[in-house]
Amino acid sequence: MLLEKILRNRLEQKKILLMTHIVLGYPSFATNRQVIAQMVDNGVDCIEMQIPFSEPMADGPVILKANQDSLALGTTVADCMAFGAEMSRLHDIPFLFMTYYNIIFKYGEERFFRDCLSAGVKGLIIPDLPPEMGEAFFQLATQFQVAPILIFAPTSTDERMAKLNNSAAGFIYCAARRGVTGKKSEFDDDFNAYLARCRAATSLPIAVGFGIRNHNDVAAITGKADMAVIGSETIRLVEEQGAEAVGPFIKGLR
Amino acid sequence: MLLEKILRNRLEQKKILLMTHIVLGYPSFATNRQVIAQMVDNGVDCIEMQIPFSEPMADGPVILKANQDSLALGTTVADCMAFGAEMSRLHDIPFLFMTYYNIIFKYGEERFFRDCLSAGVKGLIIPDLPPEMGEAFFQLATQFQVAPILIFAPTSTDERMAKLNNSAAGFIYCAARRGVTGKKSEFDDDFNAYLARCRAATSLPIAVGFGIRNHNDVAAITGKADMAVIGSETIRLVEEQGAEAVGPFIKGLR
Amino acid sequence: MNKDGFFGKWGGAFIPEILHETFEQLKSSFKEAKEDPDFWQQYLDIMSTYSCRPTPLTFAENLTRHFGGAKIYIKREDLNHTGAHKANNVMGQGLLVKRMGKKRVIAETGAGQHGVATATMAAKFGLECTIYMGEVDMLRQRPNVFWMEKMGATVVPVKDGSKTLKDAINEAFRDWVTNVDSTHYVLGTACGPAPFPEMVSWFQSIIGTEAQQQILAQHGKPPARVYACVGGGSNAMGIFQGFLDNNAVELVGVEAGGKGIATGHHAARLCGVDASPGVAQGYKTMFLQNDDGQMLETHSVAAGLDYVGVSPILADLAEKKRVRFASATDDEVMQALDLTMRMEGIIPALESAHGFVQAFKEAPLLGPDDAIIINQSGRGDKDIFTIAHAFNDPSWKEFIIARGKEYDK
Amino acid sequence: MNKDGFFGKWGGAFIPEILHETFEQLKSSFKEAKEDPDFWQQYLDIMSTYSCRPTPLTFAENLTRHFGGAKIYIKREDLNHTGAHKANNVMGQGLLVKRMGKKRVIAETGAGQHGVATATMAAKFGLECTIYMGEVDMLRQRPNVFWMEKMGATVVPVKDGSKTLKDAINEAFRDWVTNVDSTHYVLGTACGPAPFPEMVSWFQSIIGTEAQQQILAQHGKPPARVYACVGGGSNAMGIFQGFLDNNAVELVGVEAGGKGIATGHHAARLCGVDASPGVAQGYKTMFLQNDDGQMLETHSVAAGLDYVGVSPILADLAEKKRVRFASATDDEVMQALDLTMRMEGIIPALESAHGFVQAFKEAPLLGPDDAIIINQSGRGDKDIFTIAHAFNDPSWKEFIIARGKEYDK
Ligand SMILES: Cc1ncc(COP(=O)(O)O)c(C=O)c1O
Ligand SMILES: Cc1ncc(COP(=O)(O)O)c(C=O)c1O
Repeated sequence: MLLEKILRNRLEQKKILLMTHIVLGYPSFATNRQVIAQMVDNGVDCIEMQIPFSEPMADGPVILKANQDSLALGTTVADCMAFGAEMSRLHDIPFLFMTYYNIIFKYGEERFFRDCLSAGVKGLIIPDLPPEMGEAFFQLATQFQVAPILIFAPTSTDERMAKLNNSAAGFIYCAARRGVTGKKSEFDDDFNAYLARCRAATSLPIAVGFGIRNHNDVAAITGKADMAVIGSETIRLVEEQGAEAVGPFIKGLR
Repeated sequence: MLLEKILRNRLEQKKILLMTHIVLGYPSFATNRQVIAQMVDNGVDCIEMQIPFSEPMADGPVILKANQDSLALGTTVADCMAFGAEMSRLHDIPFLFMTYYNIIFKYGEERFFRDCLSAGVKGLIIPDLPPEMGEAFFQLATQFQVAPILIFAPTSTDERMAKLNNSAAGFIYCAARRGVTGKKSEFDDDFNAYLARCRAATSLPIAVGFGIRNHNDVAAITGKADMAVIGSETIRLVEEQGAEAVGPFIKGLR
Repeated sequence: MNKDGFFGKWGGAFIPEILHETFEQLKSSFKEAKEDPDFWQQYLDIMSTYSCRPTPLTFAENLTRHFGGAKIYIKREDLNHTGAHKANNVMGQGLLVKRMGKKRVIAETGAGQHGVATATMAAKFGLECTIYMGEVDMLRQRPNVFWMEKMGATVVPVKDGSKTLKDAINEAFRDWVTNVDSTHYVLGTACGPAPFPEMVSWFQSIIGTEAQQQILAQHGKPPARVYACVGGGSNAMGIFQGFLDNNAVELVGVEAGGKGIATGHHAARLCGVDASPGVAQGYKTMFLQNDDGQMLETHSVAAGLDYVGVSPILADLAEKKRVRFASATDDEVMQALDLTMRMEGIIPALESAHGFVQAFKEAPLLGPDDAIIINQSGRGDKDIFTIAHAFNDPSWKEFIIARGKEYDK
Repeated sequence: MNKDGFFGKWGGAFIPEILHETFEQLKSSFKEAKEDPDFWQQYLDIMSTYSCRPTPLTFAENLTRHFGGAKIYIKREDLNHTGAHKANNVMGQGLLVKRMGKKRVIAETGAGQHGVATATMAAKFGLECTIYMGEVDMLRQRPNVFWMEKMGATVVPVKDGSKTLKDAINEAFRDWVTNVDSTHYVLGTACGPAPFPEMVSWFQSIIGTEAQQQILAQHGKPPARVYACVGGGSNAMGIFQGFLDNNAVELVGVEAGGKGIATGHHAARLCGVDASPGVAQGYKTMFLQNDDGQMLETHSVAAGLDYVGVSPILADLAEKKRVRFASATDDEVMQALDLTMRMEGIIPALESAHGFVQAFKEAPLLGPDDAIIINQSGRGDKDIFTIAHAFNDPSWKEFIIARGKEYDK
């Protein structure tokens, strides 16, 4: 089933979906397995798995360090692809890859899409690949039915959102604010106005990410967005309290 | 009696005269007294007493250091003047002051000459005062009968020597070589030719200085020059062996 | 450049969505400025009153005699205010920032040279300024940090990755996506997302325009070859542009050979075999990366050449064989530097000395009717800590030890 | 100057006889050169191709706004090759040395700036080179020693007297009287025996000639006042000569006030009350000396101003009231430096900053129709060890301590 369809089905049961984020190979694939199990068991609806890259330019300090540590431990793209396949087999929620374009470019775009398809990975989030730069990429995405998830930003104009929407599939990832991952956001009037613009620009489900850390944050966007994205916060949690802390944390979010 | 006359008288008794050099106040006026006594007792014919100056630009390391140490001990020009008077009274040889022009300029040229006259100092050696720069000085020298001793250098042309001779009195100081005080000189054919030029340029007695250190050096110029000048060597001697070593050293020179 | 910012298959603008609008503004401001002859005149004015353009073209008579071949000319970007060609780029971008009405600038710096230049421009133009610098580079180039701070800039040490230039660039981008409304990122070389490669090259073309006129005036005809070191590629692009349209002039870019290409400790992207096409830091070029696309550590005695990527315009010109690429090892660089100081009384920056190495290898092969130009992108006296260290100068070490002890009391 | 080298009652040539002939040769070579228009053209050519003359005149817009009075212009001698106006003098003397056929040059240096310039000139002209430098100054300016050595010069530490500039001058004279046939003494400032004051001033007049034309072009009329720091007086003489014949232009020389004129720790010869007429180092001028004529120790944060004497030409102009003299304390200098860096992105040498201090005091008293020019004789980044030290910069100290420990292993 296509990513958008899966999410829409889930949305029939829930007021808001939850998407979480992990960095593959950090602190280890074993821990990734535990954390993902806890997430799935506690109702997470979608997981983005970041394939680490040496230059994660859109990421803040927590994820940056996780990328570097994972690479230092020897994580390869092949490892990540195999792990993605394993998780998709094991768990009945959609898995996405999040990474930077160079990973895919070096792997070979077509090969990457083919392998994603056979791994059962449902979508890709590539923060440094705007539609203008990825003609072949977006064609392959359609061809292999792996959703290219695009990002709306508060700085995006209505025209720009419309244009992005034309290339996007699965859902739209609305960045809650300027900046990199891992810092707090305010869900104020400005934010609401922005979110309304997002909603108007697309008929895809919309996810909100950047700075969502707790029950209150999730509550603040419930009813306005379709999915809340928890990014750096679970990495911090695993670092400080271990994988077991993830389950209760996720449970408490909604 | 005028300096030239005194020297000529002495030359009637000796094949070559000896002039020695001391730095006033170094290592102390007391030592100066002892050293001068030894010098006079052992037949020195003329003594140049250097009034220390902070910038002794024509002096080499030994005399330079002696200048600085003397000043550091607090030697003043007034001390030197008084000491000059004392020595002239005490010893029956001509005493000269050697110093740099600033000392005289600051003291007041006329006052300096007057004080030299009354101190019985017979001449002045001022290495940084060529005749062109000292019109008043050379007039005062004539007026006060204190001989302005000028220096010939190996680089001086015949014309220049003639010109210097016009302003000089007492004797001509022929620098044996280029450079500053305190280094060895060669008394070779070049030197002899130079000395012949000096002799031709003046009817004043001629002294040779710079690098005369021992009996052999003195012997080398005997018959060619009228006076040998021992400069840095006695300072070195006093430093290394004390004032008492000066007498025997002087005795051995001729 | 095509409309998407590509040169052949290189370049582009691979940027996070948050920067899209700011790039639109930048592209249109740049386009307007480029079409406005007053803008270039304003640029020339400030470069000739605040820096000392035109910088001279010096005939290196002694080196020419020494090598006994082509006449060697040196384009003296070292005489710019702040001591390198970097001044050209920052002053140009500063004028553009004024036009765009932004109040704050940020920059990355490797050698410190671009950081000093940017801090200087910010002081002159009254802009707030933050400079990102890899921690390793900060240690290599401490005096530059001091001057940046004195010029009122905040210098932020970057402790991620290899702690050098590429990491400083990432960190600057992170700042930019956060403060996109108020801030312009003064990229220091002809790299990064479009329009930076073209824009930086445009400002730097002032070097080539001058050099082209100067060599005609002094030598009577164009040079046979032009040499420039290549870090990001801005000084090379700057001087090459004066001669690009004359195919009789051979253009030679010299990359950091580090400890030798074979050792893997180098920064040779366009010569050598370790680089491959990739996309990072917002643009597509030849990167030193592994098979997975992870960037490698690079090495050079010259911090300013110690970078994984290279100008997409140069990648294109390399592919089209319009520019030939060579590399110079650290050791060769120290020798060329030594010779140039002794024979000409000129101190090239370690970066610039790479160009000298290759020129010295080739000068004897040309005739006395030929001229070659070496672009001296900067002066080496800013590099005292690196150069004295690389020469292993004992009295320098003694001096530092003594000073250190004095401070440690 | 009269035939004996006097300006009013100042100057002359109080030299040992051994140097007489060499001064005759120097005087006649200088006279010939001065009368030969080709010589000046040759000088202009080398200064515009080897250094970057004309150096710019920079309008200091921010400082002007800050002080709210006269328009402040800065003459940028810091952009010369080797970083100061000293280059003008040495290149000129270098051409003269070539003319005289001598093969070796010697020089004294205080700040190190003149030593670096001379070593540079010697490398360029293929001359043997020895530099005398006070041991105290060598410690203050170690990087300059390194560069001189790298340029092939021998640097001799002078351990006599106060171990600073004046002692280095004495020592250079000692070398000269020893090696008079082969050697030219490249005196670094407008002091010493005639013809040096006139000759050095002549070469430096290039500054004033340019500045005079530039201010007319940029401001439309001559400046109200011109400021220059005064060590030996060469940069001041250089710029003043562009305006000497226009009595409407007030000329202001700024000496080192050190810890304050009242403390006695300074180098104020033409303002202040501690100096008196004297004769030393071959010329007559106002010296800082005691009643016996012994030279005093001087003090300045700027090694290049830390000197007992001063140009006899300036002594004469002071007496004739054509040039007004003021002093700036070390503290004031650090403040002016700080302000100039932050507001204009320009780093004056500590020496030059003295001129800035006085200009800053007076600028508010003039109107916006008036222009003033400050001669920025050199750049401060050569002074990192002195400046960072004087600012008491903690991270600089940490850096030096760490580096020292590394070397001490
Ligand atoms: C003096 C100098 N030359 C060259 C470079 C390399 O940069 P680019 O290749 O952009 O000219 C640098 C970079 O810092 C530099 O400081
Ligand atoms: C930058 C600079 N300015 C000024 C001076 C002082 O010399 P002068 O008074 O001869 O210009 C020096 C001397 O070293 C110097 O280095």
